Amino acid sequence: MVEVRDYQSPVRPTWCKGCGDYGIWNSLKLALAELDLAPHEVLMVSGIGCGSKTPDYTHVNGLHTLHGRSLPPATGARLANHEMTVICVHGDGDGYGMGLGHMMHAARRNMDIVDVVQNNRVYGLTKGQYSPTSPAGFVSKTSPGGAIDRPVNPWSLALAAGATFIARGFSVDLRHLIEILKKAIQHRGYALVDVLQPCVSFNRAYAYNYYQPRVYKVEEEPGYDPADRAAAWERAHEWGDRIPIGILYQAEGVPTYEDQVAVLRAGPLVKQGFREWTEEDYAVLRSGFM
Amino acid sequence: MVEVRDYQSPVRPTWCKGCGDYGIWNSLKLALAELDLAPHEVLMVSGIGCGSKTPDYTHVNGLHTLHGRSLPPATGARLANHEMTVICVHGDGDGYGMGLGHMMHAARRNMDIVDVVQNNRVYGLTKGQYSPTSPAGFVSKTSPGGAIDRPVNPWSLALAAGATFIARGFSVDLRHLIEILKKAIQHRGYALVDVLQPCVSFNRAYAYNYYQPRVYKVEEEPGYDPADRAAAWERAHEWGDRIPIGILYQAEGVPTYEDQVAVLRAGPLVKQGFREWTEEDYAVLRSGFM
Amino acid sequence: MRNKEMTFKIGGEAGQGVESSGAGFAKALARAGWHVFGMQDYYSRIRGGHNFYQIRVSDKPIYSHTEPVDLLLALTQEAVNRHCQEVVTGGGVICEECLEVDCEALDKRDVNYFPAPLTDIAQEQGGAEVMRNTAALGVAAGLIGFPFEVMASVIEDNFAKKGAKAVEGNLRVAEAAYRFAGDNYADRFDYELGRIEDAPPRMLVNGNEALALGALLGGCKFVAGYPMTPATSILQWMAGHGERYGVVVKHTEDEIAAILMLIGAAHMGARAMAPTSGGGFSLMTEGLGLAGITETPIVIVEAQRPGPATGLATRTEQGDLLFVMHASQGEFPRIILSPGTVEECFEAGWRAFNLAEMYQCPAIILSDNFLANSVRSIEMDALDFAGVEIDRGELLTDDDLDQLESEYLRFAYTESGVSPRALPGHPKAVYQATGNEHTPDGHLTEEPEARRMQVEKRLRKLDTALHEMDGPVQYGPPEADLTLVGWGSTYGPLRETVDRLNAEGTTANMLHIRDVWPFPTEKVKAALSDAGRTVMVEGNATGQMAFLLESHAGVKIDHHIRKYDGRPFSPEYILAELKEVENG
Amino acid sequence: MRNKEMTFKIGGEAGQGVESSGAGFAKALARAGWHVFGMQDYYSRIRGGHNFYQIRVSDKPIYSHTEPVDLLLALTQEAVNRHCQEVVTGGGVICEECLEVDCEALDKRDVNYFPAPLTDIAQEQGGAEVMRNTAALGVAAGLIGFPFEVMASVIEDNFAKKGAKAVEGNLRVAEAAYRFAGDNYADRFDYELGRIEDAPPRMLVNGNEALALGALLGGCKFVAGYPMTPATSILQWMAGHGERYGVVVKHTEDEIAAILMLIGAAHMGARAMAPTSGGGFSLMTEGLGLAGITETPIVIVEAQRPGPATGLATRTEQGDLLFVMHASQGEFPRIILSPGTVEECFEAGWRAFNLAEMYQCPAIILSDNFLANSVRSIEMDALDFAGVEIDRGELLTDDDLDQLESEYLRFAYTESGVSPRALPGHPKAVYQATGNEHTPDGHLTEEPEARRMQVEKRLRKLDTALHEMDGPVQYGPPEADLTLVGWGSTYGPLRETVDRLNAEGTTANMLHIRDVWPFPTEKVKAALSDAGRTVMVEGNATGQMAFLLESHAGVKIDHHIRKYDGRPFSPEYILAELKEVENG
Ligand SMILES: Cc1ncc(C[n+]2csc(CCOP(=O)(O)OP(=O)(O)O)c2C)c(N)n1
Ligand SMILES: Cc1ncc(C[n+]2csc(CCOP(=O)(O)OP(=O)(O)O)c2C)c(N)n1
Ligand code: SF4
Ligand code: SF4
Ligand SMILES: [Mg+2]
Ligand SMILES: [Mg+2]
Repeated sequence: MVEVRDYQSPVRPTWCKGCGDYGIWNSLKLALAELDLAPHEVLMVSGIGCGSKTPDYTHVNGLHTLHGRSLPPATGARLANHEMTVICVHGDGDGYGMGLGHMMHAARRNMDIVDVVQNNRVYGLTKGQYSPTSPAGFVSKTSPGGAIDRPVNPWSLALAAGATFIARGFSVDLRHLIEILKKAIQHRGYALVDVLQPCVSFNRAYAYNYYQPRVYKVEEEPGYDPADRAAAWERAHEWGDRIPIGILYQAEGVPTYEDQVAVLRAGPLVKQGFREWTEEDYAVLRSGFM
Repeated sequence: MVEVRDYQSPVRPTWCKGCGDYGIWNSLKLALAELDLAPHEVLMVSGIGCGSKTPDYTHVNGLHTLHGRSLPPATGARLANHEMTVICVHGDGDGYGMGLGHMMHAARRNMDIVDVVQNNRVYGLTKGQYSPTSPAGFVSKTSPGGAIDRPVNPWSLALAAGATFIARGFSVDLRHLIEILKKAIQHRGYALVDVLQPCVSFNRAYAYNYYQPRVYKVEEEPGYDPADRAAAWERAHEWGDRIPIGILYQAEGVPTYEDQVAVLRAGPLVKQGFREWTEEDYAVLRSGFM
Repeated sequence: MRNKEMTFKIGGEAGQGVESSGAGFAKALARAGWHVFGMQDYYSRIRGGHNFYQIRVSDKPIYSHTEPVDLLLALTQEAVNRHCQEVVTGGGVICEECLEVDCEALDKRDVNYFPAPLTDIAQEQGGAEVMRNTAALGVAAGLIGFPFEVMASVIEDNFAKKGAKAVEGNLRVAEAAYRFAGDNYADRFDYELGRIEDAPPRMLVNGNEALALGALLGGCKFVAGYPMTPATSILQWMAGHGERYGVVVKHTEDEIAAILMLIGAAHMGARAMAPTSGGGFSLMTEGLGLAGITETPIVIVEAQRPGPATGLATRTEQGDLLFVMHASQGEFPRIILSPGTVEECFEAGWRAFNLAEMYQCPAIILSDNFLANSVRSIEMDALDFAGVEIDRGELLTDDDLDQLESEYLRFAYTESGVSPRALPGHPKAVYQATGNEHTPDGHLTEEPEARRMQVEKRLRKLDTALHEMDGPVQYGPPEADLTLVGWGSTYGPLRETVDRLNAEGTTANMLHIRDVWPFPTEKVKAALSDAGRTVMVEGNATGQMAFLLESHAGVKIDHHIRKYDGRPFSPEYILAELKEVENG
Repeated sequence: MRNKEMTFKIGGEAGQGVESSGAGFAKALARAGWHVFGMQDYYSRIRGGHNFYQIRVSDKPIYSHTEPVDLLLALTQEAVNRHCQEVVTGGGVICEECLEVDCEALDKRDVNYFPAPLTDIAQEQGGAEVMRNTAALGVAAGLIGFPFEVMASVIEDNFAKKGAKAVEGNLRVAEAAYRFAGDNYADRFDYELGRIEDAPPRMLVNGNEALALGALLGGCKFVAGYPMTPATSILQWMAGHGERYGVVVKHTEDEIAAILMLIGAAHMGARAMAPTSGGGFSLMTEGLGLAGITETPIVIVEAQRPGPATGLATRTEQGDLLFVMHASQGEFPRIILSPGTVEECFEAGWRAFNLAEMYQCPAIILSDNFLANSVRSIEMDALDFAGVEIDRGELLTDDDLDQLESEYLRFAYTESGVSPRALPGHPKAVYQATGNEHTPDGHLTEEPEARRMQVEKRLRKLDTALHEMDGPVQYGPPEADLTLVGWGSTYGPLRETVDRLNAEGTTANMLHIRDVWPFPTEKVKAALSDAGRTVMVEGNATGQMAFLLESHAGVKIDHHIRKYDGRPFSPEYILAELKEVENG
């Protein structure tokens, strides 16, 4: 039995007191433990940002990469070893700004990756610039007159890109987030888990007090069916007095990218070993040049 | 009166005979002439690919940039001179592959740019690799076993990103494409014009014979309302025996990015001239450091 | 005793306002007429960790910090532990009573211990524990007899945007703390730092600010960038001033977009700049080549920090010199300036635009975290606002174009390599610009001769531009036994080192390279031709500038002092290393 | 007369099958026992323009093309216009009757004119105009008495995948054309190129193929890349062979993703490679640094083409040497190999993986369009398949890890700089890899001492790796008056030049640098220590390798021959330039 403490690292988080990243971090560890996944069976890939330091604080295989770039190395890692559970954790600036293209492509490929976006709607680590999810008019160090870029809508983008699992959590509601994460991990294919993550230092307007009265769980809506893509599209646009959390959409049975790579049918690439080349192989190869 | 021949360049296209790029090129020139826009009033920005050579063949201000990168320079150009009509022309590999992130961001900003994507569903200039719009199973030089990436859906992505004008043309139906382009140019905001563009050299399966019987015009569908975003979402997914062309979606009245940049209220940046600095200015600036 | 010089160090956690109180105190000291140098040292995290702000004041102009601390303001146990031993004999340590301080050790070295109820004062007077930093400053000001009203004026200015309550709270805290010091430690501290009565007003400016100012006055119209330490504050300063002064500032989706937006804007005619650091510059690599071949004048500020990759995000290094020199495929001219002082940053800010437009190529200003973020007090006219010149090079006016008789050739072959440039928008100058090789009219070509001609035309601009490149700046006696060679942010520590060496009897001078590319070979050679023993001091592990000196000017440096631990050079460090050099 | 050597040139438009027929004919010639060198020259467009394919055959091994043409197969007027003057006395021109040919001029130089109804033959026999190229080949084969059955065998193989109809059509066309030549021009042409009876079978391989083969046999498991001329065919060859041999090949969304996928895959333990050209490499710049600091072994193939930016997409240059050497912020070790021949490409293909894994850093293979795309016939054992070695360096096995007693330290300080590496997946080796500076266990640190130690540890790997770097390859007499120095794809033309010079009486040799970084300074110095007059021949405008030689080995080259018009060096060009050098 794996336990949460197996994920405990000697390094303590450096996040601000009250930062939503703590909740996400704890939820991740709990979700993994509850699924009985051991630290060495999981690769956590992150970008750069406050939340992207999560692997450093977790006893887990960690790969802390570049700003905006966690999905491609996660993809490479999955293709090299698809027995490894691969989870990306990165911020909204990282994932929906610089990394948005990669997200669209990972989603359409249906890479079997859990993509956790710590969505504090601001750049935390660089101390308070507006992010792709900052609301219009958001005043920040790079938008002193209020942001005029309309924010991205991660849910609708993921849906349009063909993501097969789309969810949103709230970093305060741990149990709910844990259940989402567990389902995301169990889901076969690209799973976006957008998490409302209060940043107490640079985005006080959109923190606990803002979200707490607004969030509601889609699964508690009568008749909500996460398999219904049209309904998901509509719900994806709900953002105001009511903000949906939960599993917006899940398509079962879409093959993952890894499933379809012929070479991987023989098992994880790194376990296949080097080929024992035969004279016959050589002859075949040579014949291609004669 | 501007005439098409005003757009004639001494350089002749190097495209294959029968390439769909000719139709797009001619439509662009006709649309511009019919709108009475002179060559010096238009900047055509392209990426890299067969179709991205369009500016070279057109007597127009041309900026032929890098693969996947036409939208950012177009954005810079608009911000520096928003009196200039700015049109991007680039391929599907360029626009929906490498450049997809930029497209999502240009769309959400509602930059007043016409974005023409020559969608031949293959890489032409590099001689036949599968592209982001190649259908699943597409056999190409980089997908000899058939592509396993699910194709992007440009229409739904544009819609999700918040594009305010989304259309599709067919390079063979010049008149129809010209009208779309004219409306796209007149539209205030980001306008995606995806164009079905047969590549006779590397994608014979998806060429004239494939599209001709399938395309139909949305504007001819009874009751189709391009202002209806939900209907557009549904229609965006139609791709099979029937392939819609025309203006899928248009939202009026969303302010452009340029409209909202305070500095630009004084006119195009390049026409504002250098500030005549006064002693008072100096004093104000200095006081910020004391 | 009235002191002529003193160093304060404020140490604490991120989130305790170490930087803001340090900067505020520096400003107060400057307002009181002192020459000030302030530097920050902080971790790449928002809360916790251990940051400090160090302020050196003097009655004479200073260019650098120095290591010994006269008064330590320790807000945390960590600050006590790390910095107590840096305090000089006769100096003092201010901290909360509850912190553990090895008083015996302090006593042994005659360091004064000034415990103070900072938290209590903050809570009682200001109503918030975070004002502890203000309390510490108040105690410090009290100890040295600093005029309280000057400190109050800074508190008023700095907290104004947080509202009247913040101003009042901090003022009350400062005052109570000031009084506490007077009440408890009167005459216990041998330092006095009053107001210098006859001092002229001065500005307190860091490298980023000076650079942004220079760019603004130099006609910068467009800034596109993505936040990246230590360049972020340029983007932010411009964002804060853009609306007033007519600069469009765009926070982009990434640095690729930033450089390409510059190219679009500059192509249309706007002076365009992007601030970034090494990681962002990496992403700009491909775009840089596009600017090169399309001959588009753009300015990139590369404020270095230690790499590779994310490295040490909030620290300093000079490790990107050869990278920016060679970035992007193929061969094309670029200009590289590496200012070493606030004044040079200002000048580089506008000069880079002139050079970029005169030679129609990218210009890169290579700075670093230490230069970017350290503040120095300068005279009001040290940044010569009125002296800023705008030279757009061979830019055709509408009149020129109206009168054009033959076809306009954007990439005409010329002797200088510079082809007269027209901005898009004129009916007679409708042309193509392309990242592919092209004929003089801008159309694509693959013909060998046309290719050769364009390559040579472009590279000729380097020869032409060479005349604009300044040789090394010299400081110290013209003839000296020892010549210290440096570039960029090492200017300050080196200058201080030279002064000390000469004061101690070693004749030493320094040569500082500030124009890097095209490399002013002859000027460098001449400057170094009759140097005595040479020591190169640079902030990297492989000696990148030393390599340039040797490979481009044939100058072999005798000794090297290098640093790559993320921290800036101090005069003491250099002096100690020089001793090492001497001893073996 | 039975010839010992001959050059064919097939010229026409893109879309006319110039490249495919050229390659096919080259293959036929090789099958007939001839040594073959084939090169292509084409425009960055799919149809039209003017392309050619040039094949040189000899009864002795050859390494390069040469300029004079013996038999021109001109499919278009443009081909006639451009190339007729290249044909030597006694040579011939095959073309459609309707093309305008200056017969008088040909006559004057005793060049034979062989008009032929190519289109008619193609249409009548094959039913399609596009088979005109096959007709031209048929005529050529007929003229030189080439054994038809060899040609037929190639047609059968090459068109097999297009179906039986295509095979038959082309066979009929070739045969009719062959007959036409016999019927009309028997004994009119003085060249005869039959079968070399006792010749062993040979392979016809280009640089990209050899490199891909080397990588495949060297255990490459993962290829991620984005098509970019001239590296595309590596990606495509791997895609075509991946399924059979167990290589996962991913065509990515861009080159940023490509290098980052490599890092992910290599981190997990797969040997991973990305082929690209300068533009793609530019986009990989940031990722390269991540591989550097995380010490992830990846292999990048940078097949150069002329820049800046898109430059000349389908042509050749050696302009990216200093770029790849210095790409990315900060300082970290990388390996750079620059193979010069097909054999060296093969070796580099597997050796790069060993070096990358032994030194846990990125390895870059620097090739170029000329090397990548030119085919050369080689003996069956020239690529030593069985000699491929796999050395994964200090890679811990599961057993090693099982027995581990203390905490696993991925980035342990070691004397060699290499820290034993564990792959993720073992319970005892759960560790962090990060692009931030880190402690030996992989956790983030900002402490100066830890930073310094890691920088030095990483850089020490360069010293360790230096032993693996080969010195220049020498060819020609050991002692010579003239030493030609080159690197990369200039090997062939230089070797041919050396042979000719020696044949003409000048004693000349060559030194070819193939291991570039870490620069084998001592070996280079030694090799050049007693060279006579030295001439550096390289394909760029600024002399990048000459700069390395001088700056890193103190070797000052006497003369320089440079080329940057997108075309490769030919022996004739080098000889002519050498004359120039001599004359002034
Ligand atoms: C290429 C590059 N550009 C810029 C940066 C600087 N940078 C580091 S984190 C960050 C933004 C962080 O915001 P987000 O991704 O939302 O994460 P958060 O800190 O809010 O968790 C930026 C701009 C970088 N590391 N790399
Ligand atoms: C950074 C970079 N990578 C790769 C290339 C090579 N390249 C040129 S065009 C092209 C693809 C063209 O496909 P598409 O964009 O669909 O345009 P098309 O040719 O089909 O019109 C590629 C991969 C490049 N120019 N730059
Ligand atoms: S700055 Fe914001 S996101 Fe970063 S640690 Fe603090 S609260 Fe969290
Ligand atoms: S390859 Fe295709 S896209 Fe390119 S010019 Fe030919 S037909 Fe057009
Ligand atoms: Mg964020
Ligand atoms: Mg395409």
